Amino acid sequence: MRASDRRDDPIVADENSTPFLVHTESFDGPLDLLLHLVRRHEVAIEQVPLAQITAEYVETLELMAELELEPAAEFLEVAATLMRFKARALLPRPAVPEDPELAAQEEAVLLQQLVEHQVVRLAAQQLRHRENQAAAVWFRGEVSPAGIEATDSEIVEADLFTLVTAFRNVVAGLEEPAAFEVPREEFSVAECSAEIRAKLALGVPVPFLELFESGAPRGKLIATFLALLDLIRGSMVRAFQDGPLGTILVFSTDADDDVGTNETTA
Amino acid sequence: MTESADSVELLSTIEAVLYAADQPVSADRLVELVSKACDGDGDANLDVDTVRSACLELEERYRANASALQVMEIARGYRLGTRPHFDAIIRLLRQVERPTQLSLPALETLAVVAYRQPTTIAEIHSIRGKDPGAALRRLRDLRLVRITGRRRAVGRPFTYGTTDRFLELFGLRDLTELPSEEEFQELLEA
Amino acid sequence: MTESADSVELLSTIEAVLYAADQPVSADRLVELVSKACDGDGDANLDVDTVRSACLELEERYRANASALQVMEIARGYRLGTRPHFDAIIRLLRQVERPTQLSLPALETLAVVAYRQPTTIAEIHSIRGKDPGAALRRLRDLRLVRITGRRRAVGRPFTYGTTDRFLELFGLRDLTELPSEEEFQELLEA
Repeated sequence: MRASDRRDDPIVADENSTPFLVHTESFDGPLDLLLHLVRRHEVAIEQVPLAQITAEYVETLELMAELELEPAAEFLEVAATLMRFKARALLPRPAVPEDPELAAQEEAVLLQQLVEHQVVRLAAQQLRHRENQAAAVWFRGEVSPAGIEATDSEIVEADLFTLVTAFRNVVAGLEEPAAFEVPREEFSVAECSAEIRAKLALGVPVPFLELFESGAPRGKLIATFLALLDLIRGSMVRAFQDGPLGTILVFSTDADDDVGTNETTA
Repeated sequence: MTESADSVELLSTIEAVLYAADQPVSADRLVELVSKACDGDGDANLDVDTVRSACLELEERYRANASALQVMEIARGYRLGTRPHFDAIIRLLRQVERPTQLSLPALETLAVVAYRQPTTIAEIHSIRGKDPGAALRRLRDLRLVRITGRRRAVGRPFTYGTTDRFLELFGLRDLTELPSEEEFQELLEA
Repeated sequence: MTESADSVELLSTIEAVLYAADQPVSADRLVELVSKACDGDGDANLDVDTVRSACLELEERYRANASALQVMEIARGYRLGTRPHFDAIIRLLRQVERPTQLSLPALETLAVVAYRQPTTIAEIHSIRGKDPGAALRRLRDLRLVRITGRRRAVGRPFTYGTTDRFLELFGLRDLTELPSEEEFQELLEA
């Protein structure tokens, strides 16, 4: 992937100027991206406009590569599959004749995977709910509770692709060339990370967009975004979205105040 | 001893055990413990059903007293814990922040294991669409998932399942308490 | 809120704190915690005497219910505990409680001992890449590992091996039944 030959990108993580890589393995997979795109179209999985989704999928991968997010091999496999579907749809008679049954089967498999993936996500939400309930119960002499933070069920945790898409809107507003140019200045991800944490220090959730200084150079914006992803990966910061197309709110997990919890302290 | 005195004694004996135990205690074990402790005097023919209803009665008593304690059924056993209402003050006492939750990918992987157990890495991979290695490692480190055996298939891959700690962490009596996959499907179609 | 509802709430709040605390909690500290948790609503002028009488009342309630629990005043603080009457059954419980699950480092150390026995701390250290002291101590506490002798080498270090309890716990007839080292490794890494 392009990311690998851009190791000398001037976005630096520390004094040693090592390239800053956010490992996506702890984030989401290609099915999450597909589901994310499908949801944005607000149609049932079976009615997905495949050509459009394919274009958006590839675009997102390119964006991820630009951000050095190194999409894993699985993303490329799904991309290849999507491209095949698209080619089939465009060409009434494929240059290489292929078994139409096999092709239909392949498509059905992917759709089935998507549906199944949706079920898994629902199941995960259900577990999260359970986890929150169980976390509020204490056992004798327990040093720290087994479980976990309470969050309002209306609010969903923002996934990687929601953040990437939101970030695309941040840079799309810039009057600069469309491609992500390697910025001249050096922007330290560590510094941006400190800035984000300072903004969140009050414990008040901050809208995603407000993390990005308006008028800042592209390199600064990218470094800020990478810093945010790393903070999320390290569980120091969490991002929530108010519904599938809602505002993204970012808050620090160090702070006591919580997004959307209306718990009264008895 | 009158029968009612006996039953009060059973209730508080169970209460003592649940208070002292640091994990859920099954009804079988409660029967065993109480029988051994009484040894001769008292009810020699204590059975599981009696113990079960005593646990319910104990919970009833707590509720009637508006006690901070509750008897819960977790991981196929009974456990004494506080009611969620008192979470805030205990946090103040313990001066702990809310613990971090499992990441979404880890939670999703856990969901797949919970519903498909015993399942293999390859199966999880195909459902999740990505390599579950990192998430599985984390889940195993947290002792939420364990190797349960091997599949009789090419390469004899390991199979994975959830642990009792999983049940405990999510406050589940057993796996049947998880909503069924059909329910989710219906939810999607609605 | 009526005064009696308030007082019931105070009782159970104190109960929650005493249940969750791992040491006696002073009346001062109880006042501080409850005031902080209520923060505005509820009794702003909670004083030590009110808390003291609430603790007595809680103990009264336990006694009236013939509960196994009691509120004790120790070391200038309040503490929840079981009544002496239930000592015997709690001792029984402690004997039969299943051992807590092994942590991954302990399990890995156990694997090294199982396959390399008799082995020394230095050997385990060099294989595991870290000091096995804590893990070994835990394994010895659990009687899964024992000292088997001394190595004829500089410093005459102790050698370690597994116990019969290890075999029992892992359902092995003897050491030849251990899975191959590769399998075990995979099991740990998978």
